[in-house]
Amino acid sequence: MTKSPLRHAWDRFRRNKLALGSLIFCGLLIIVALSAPLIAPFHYTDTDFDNKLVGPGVGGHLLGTDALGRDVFSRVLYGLRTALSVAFGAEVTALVLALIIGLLAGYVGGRLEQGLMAGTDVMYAFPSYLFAVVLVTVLGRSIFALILAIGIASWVTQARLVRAQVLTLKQREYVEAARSMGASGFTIAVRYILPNAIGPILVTTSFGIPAAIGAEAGLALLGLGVEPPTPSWGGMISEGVRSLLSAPHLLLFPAALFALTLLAFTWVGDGLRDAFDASGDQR
Amino acid sequence: MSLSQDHSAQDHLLEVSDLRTEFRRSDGERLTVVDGISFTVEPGKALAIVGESGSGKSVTVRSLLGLLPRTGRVTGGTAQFQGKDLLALKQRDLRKIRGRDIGMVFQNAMEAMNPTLTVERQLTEHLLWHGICGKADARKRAVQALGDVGIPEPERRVRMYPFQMSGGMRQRAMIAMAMITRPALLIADEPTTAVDVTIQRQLLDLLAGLKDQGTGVIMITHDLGVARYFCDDVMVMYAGRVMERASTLDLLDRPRHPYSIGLLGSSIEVGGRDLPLIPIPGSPPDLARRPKGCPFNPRCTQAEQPRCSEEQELIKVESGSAGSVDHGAACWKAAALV
Amino acid sequence: NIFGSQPQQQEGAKTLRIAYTTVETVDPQVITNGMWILTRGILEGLVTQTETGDSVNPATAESWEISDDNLTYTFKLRENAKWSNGDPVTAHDFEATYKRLFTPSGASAGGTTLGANSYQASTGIKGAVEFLSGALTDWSQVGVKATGDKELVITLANPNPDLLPALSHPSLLPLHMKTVEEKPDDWQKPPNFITNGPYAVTNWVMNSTLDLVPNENYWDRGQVFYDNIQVQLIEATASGTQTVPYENNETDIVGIPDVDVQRFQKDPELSKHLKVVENYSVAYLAKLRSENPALEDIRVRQALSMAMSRDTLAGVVTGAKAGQTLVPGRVKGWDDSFALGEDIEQAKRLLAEAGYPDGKGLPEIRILAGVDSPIVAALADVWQKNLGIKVRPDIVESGVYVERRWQVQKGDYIGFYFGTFAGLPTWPTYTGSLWSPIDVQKFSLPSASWAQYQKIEQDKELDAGTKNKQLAALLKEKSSPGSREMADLVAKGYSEPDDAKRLAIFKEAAGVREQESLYIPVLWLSVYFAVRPTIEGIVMRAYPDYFYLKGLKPKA
Amino acid sequence: MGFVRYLASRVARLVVSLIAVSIIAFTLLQLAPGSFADIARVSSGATNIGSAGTEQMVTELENRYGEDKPAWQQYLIFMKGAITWDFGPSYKYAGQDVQDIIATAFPVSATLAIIAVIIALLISVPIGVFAALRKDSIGDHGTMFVVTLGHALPSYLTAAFLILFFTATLHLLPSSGWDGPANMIMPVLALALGPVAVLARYVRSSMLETLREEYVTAALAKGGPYSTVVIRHALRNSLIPLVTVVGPLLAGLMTGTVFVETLFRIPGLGLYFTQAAASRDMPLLMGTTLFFALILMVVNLIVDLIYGALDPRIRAEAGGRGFLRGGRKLWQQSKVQPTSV
Amino acid sequence: MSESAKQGEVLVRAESVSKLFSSRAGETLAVDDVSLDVRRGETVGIVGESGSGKSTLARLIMGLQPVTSGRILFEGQELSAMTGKAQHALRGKMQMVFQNPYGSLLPHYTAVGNVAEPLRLHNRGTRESRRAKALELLELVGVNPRFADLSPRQFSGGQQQRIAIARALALEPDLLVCDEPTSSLDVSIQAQILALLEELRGSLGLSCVFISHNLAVVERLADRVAVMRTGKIVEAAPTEQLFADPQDEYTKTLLAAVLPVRA
Ligand SMILES: Nc1ncnc2c1ncn2[C@@H]1O[C@H](COP(=O)(O)OP(=O)(O)OP(=O)(O)O)[C@@H](O)[C@H]1O
Ligand SMILES: Nc1ncnc2c1ncn2[C@@H]1O[C@H](COP(=O)(O)OP(=O)(O)OP(=O)(O)O)[C@@H](O)[C@H]1O
Ligand SMILES: [Mg+2]
Ligand SMILES: [Mg+2]
Ligand code: NI
Repeated sequence: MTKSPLRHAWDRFRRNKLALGSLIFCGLLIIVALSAPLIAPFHYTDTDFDNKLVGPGVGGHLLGTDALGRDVFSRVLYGLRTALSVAFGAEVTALVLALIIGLLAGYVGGRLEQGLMAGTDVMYAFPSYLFAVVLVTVLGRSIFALILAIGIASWVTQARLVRAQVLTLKQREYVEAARSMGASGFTIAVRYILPNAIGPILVTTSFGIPAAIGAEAGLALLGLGVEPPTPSWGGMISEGVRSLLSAPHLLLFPAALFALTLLAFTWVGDGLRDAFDASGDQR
Repeated sequence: MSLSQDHSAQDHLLEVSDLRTEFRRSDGERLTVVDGISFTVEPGKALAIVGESGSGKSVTVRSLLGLLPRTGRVTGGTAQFQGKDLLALKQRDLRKIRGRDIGMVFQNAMEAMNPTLTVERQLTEHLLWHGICGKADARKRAVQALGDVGIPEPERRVRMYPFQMSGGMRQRAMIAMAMITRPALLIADEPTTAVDVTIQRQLLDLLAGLKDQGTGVIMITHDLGVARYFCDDVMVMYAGRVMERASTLDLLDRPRHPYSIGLLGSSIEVGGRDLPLIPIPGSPPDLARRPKGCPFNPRCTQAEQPRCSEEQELIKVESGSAGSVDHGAACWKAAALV
Repeated sequence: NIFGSQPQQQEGAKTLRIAYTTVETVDPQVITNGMWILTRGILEGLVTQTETGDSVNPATAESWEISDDNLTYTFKLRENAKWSNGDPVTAHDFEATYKRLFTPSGASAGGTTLGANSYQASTGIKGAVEFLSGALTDWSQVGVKATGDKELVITLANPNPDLLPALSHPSLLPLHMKTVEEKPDDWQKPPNFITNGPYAVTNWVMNSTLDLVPNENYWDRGQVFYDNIQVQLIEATASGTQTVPYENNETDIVGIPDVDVQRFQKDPELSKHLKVVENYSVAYLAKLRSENPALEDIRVRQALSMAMSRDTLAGVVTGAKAGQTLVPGRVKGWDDSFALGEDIEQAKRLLAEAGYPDGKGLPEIRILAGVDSPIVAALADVWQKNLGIKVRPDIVESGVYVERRWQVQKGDYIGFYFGTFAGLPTWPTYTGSLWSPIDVQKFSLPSASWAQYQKIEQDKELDAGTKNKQLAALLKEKSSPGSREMADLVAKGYSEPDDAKRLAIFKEAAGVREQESLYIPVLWLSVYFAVRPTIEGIVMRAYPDYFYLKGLKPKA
Repeated sequence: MGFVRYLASRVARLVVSLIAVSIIAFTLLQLAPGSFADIARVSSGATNIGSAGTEQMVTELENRYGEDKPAWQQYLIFMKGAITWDFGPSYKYAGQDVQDIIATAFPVSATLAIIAVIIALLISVPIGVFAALRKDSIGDHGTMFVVTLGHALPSYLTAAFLILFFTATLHLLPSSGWDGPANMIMPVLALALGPVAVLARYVRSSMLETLREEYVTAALAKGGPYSTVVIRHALRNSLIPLVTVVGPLLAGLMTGTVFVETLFRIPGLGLYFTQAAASRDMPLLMGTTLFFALILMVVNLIVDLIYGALDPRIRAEAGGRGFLRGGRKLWQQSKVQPTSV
Repeated sequence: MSESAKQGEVLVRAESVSKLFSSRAGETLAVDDVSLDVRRGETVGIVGESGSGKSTLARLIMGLQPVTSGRILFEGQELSAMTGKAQHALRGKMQMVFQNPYGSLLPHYTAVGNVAEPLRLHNRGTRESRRAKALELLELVGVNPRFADLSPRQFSGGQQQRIAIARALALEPDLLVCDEPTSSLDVSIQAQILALLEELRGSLGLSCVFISHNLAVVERLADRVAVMRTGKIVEAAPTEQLFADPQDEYTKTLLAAVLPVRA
């Protein structure tokens, strides 16, 4: 009986088999990514010139090798690392920026809000993917630059969402009640509004993760991903596309894991959305 | 059922017996929200359904029209209306009755009107659906109907969108919409909660006119004053059951069921400043954990165990005064309580 | 019509479809990837390359005479050479075109010659450099003169044994200058673009297609067999697989990437489609300047060059050969006499002598590259294994790459940048203009001097004369003796009229360059094409022309 | 009256935003390492150039494009032209003016995007409605599952698989080129599949929400035939907010098709932008960025206007903030996922 | 607080206050030159048609919105002239119970957390003492402390309103403003709340502003009643007098429209 709203959400989430399975899968992915050096049979730079471009299973290479005889399986594992660190990094960046800006704009209002929102509008008008391209070009290729580029490119939508949330919650009577009790603006924004806005924000964030993984791969396709030889899925996929006919395993395995990961995170996001959306229970 | 035996079936405009409705909650649990309800409505008479919030009043009437949400399901009972069992009808046949023979006024007029269609469109579309009249005629009728419910300048207002009208006007437009086909039965779900007392009075007078033309009315309300002013009979519901049923005056003046007594005890009214205020203790039941026997048992000051933990039938306490229904209550002690 | 091209081919028309990189402009005097398509059969210069690429065949020029001092070339143009609009091709056209090339930018309508002018000026044409720099304004002093409608005289300042092959370069192709001047903004757009080669351009949609039809006025029309040629323009860096369109019969001639070459080779049918141009380019390393002086020790550089296991590296890329020297084997007269050679033991000794026994104490070596190349990854691997040193590729975005190559690297960042070069397969090209003497000298400067050099170069206060003087002085004083020796040898080679002697001198210069190991050869690369067997008459030739469109014909 | 003022203020904001965008883009470009001349020399295949050539080339470029001037002057020079829709000649595509490049390439990207969105709508609306009407049934879960698959795959991967299937295996469709309708099928599919997923889920949830509305029940209570009620009352009202998703989606597709364009050899605008960024082609990069920003903002403005036109509640508030509020709010909720690159 | 000496002294005074809302849609004079006194220990009822400015007036009294003109004096001090600190201190002396019981409770706090929150905001006591006090209050308003750690949505509407009242009492305010505290509840729950308020008023000596559209409720609780229409107070009188002998036309129609329940 004693259930907080979060608990309720979790209960609903748990009943969604697909989402729960995806969550477990995502957890596994994270564990695998963390322990990649232990699991991967080879280092991602290890070359094996005798077994170049071999198919799965040949020469002890589970998923075959690339043009340098590097183990595709190991590279996919390390690529997972890249993908996840970029995605989480970018989402955290975006979230922090979005929370600060969205809360300020939504709660304080007035001039500050107009200023912040004008800024967000500009950032929104800057096509986000173009922004990432330019930013990575400027900062050079590194995980850090990617995180920043993708993070900055996606905070805008998040900030708008936070602000929209804050604006609706601000109308709720408990905010006025809190003011009448003598709570300061900061307390209201951070202690009262934020925890109640967190549901939808969490949902966007969870959707942001697959989007960020996709964005990283996209940039890698343009030659703007992490620096080789650090494997990245985008890089592997673009290489794979180039050898579509001759070495399909170079495309298929990274692409399959990539797609699975995206799907899993998307489904988790979906599950979260349904879990936080209590409207289904209302009537 | 035992109560309505003295009426011949033809008399009844609507005869509902043993209606049961269930809901599936999102956690899979099934709730019986309406638990074996029977009542009748006579032409030109109004029945008030009163009772606690969540006692199943709205669900009862929605069940009749087949308008339950996807999660709800009628699991038993019959509802004879003009010789047909509403609950057994196919959606296609039910559709022909809805709107034409049975009109419904929804609880919240703002939400019950489509915000993107003009009032005219919404007033007339069912005239066209049912082939009652043609387009031009429908328009005339719409203006007429708006005028009838006391909206000034109906020609102009008919072209408005719902949000452009005040709450009171919308409520009236909603009533006009239900009346425009001159239905035999009108169901009004708390039609006056959103308006203040002066407008409430106007609306009730409007409905009274309809009643005089022979329309039977089911009126759901919280306000016992409204029931007294407008309705002929009253049915008191609690936790999906009928607690008590009688003609309005019988019930309001001589309530027999402890819940009805409590309800009246907690109603206050102007001029009653010095009357004692006796709230019903406790809180409404959790439908998922329905108490055994009388659902009011846990809150009942009169309760005596184990009798109250047994199923309670609606028993006749007293014959109705001339021409009105018998006074019945679902409490074995009812006869003793005055 | 959103579909840019209008494919309105008649039944039975003979069509050829070839894949090519994006053509950004059809102005041959602007350096782009696109300019090379022009030499294939759209514009025709005085001469075309022979199959080996080191000498030339007559083209618009029917014949030529070279003066005894090797300074004056007199070209006789064909009487029947015509532009696609029917105008005769005259020597005046060539003169006007070359004038446009050498005119300083911004001065006239022809001011769009992104750098092409400056190096063509160094082909040795008299007065070209001066005219270009603005020092000379009288065009008649420049060594290009139409002495008649059909006679063009080119005069050189000093002998250039490579002049004739150089004339096949796109920027020395003729333009219909009348149109260029009349329609300065639109002359490139079909149908304004007037050509004198076998084919004319009818339609050009950027990033999509360039459509060619025979130039009916071409002097050798009988050798033009296709009714249409569709050049499919593919953005090289971003393109996906190019073999898919080929194997789906959407393209008839296409360059084949490495992975697919191996499959083609194994396939009994497809292997017949493969055509190769061997050793067309050289993959090399160039020393990066760094605050850390480790690589300024010639022994370290030589050790690194000797321990590359080039044969292993060659195995990584199909068709690659061990790059024994910076001059590739296809250059006539090449032998391995001047190569530094490979010797891991010797390399280890040299390293130890330099103070890094078993690589200990040597900072990590970085290989800077602008694109991810299997060669770089493999090289890093090989060096680590052979010498026990630490090596790491540094693959950066192209803008970073170009900027870093010239910088003095900070701290312990030492290494090489990776690049590829290709040129006319001649000795003057491979010693005089690729890894040229001046470059070798510059690379031999110690980091501090290099910084100074760059400072002078960028000094806006100095006038050109003083600047050049200061730079020359600095080079003379600080560059390595080897690099200076090479410069002297190359200069001597240029003016040596005797073929055998010249070869010997150039070879010696190349040998000195190898010893310096400022530039280190890695691999000689080949390029593969898939050519549908239904095409007859294709002759694969050296970089940069690969094959000419003229003479290609559908099998009957 | 109010409407005109509202429009004017929106346009004013648009202009200010564009200026801000141009400043950011220009600053970023100044910070980027390498210059056009440097990069062109390396990537043009003009391998014969000795270092003397480079120097010459750099000075030449500087003279031609004013790169020797201080950055702010360059910016002003560029913007002076930009105001009159003259972005100057591209560096990389020498001889082509940026506005001409945009004028020829944008229609291609736009066509592709518009067709993709139309296809996506044609597929997703029925799917979404179907799923909503059969909420929680196998059909609902099944279609939504399939639809998510399409969404999770970025367009470049979809494109690769389409090529592998339709061209490499079945030899049904041409893999590249832009010569006729057959060339459109795969790129349009690749672009449409993602949006199908987004839109279908959007339609579904918006439909579910509307179906829950009391006025739908009220319409049923009036005896409306189910299909009529679903279409006239529920679908209509669910589709109004869809405008707010489709607009940005369309704008996003118009600007973000670079992978599909390169893969299928389509002469669209996306390709130019990435090339401009990679080669530091200042006029082209600035031109395309500004153009994209303009498109995005204009589309947003149009969306807000259409939205107002469709929903009488917002229309009535015209001149007020109604346009913004209604439209943007829904749109923000729907723009949960940035258009995948 | 309940010293009888203080009884009768004016606690809050509204001096011809007005409130003008202007939006692009136009201007609304929600409160139009209203003057009102609330004495210590007194309950003032406010009734009137919907949209007549009742809630706005309550907010003005609470200082939740600035007045357009006029002054609000609390214990003789003008609200708007105070420093932030003084205002904060004052907040402790006046509390409000909102119309929507669930909406006014912090949804992510437990019942007891909600009640203790004003204490925390005003730094009263320690964490433990605050909790103890909150539990005591819950008990006082009739919420079983056993359920103190449930979240608000797990209580029925009546219980939620009780929690809200407990919260309003936590700081022992001098003034309690109730804005239609029972309008969203059904009669039996309404009765519970009314009984509670009656009891509290007696035991704590609170001053109270009570807004309702339900005349019966006001009649029951208020000592004096003000009738509002279109932003103005059209009539104000002691309760009995007003109900027995309404002067204003509007008051009369209002009273006439009331439907009796009992015979
Ligand atoms: N869609 C639904 N799903 C689950 N339970 C429902 C649903 N709709 C109604 N209920 C439950 O059915 C019961 C009766 O609801 P109903 O709306 O009939 O009450 P009511 O008597 O009309 O109350 P009110 O006076 O507040 O309108 C309530 O307990 C409610 O929680
Ligand atoms: N924040 C606001 N901005 C603009 N107008 C407002 C605002 N708050 C209230 N109003 C307007 O002021 C008037 C009075 O509103 P108020 O809420 O005080 O009425 P009320 O008497 O409490 O009505 P109800 O009985 O419906 O609660 C109304 O016309 C309302 O529309
Ligand atoms: Mg109800
Ligand atoms: Mg109010
Ligand atoms: Ni009967």
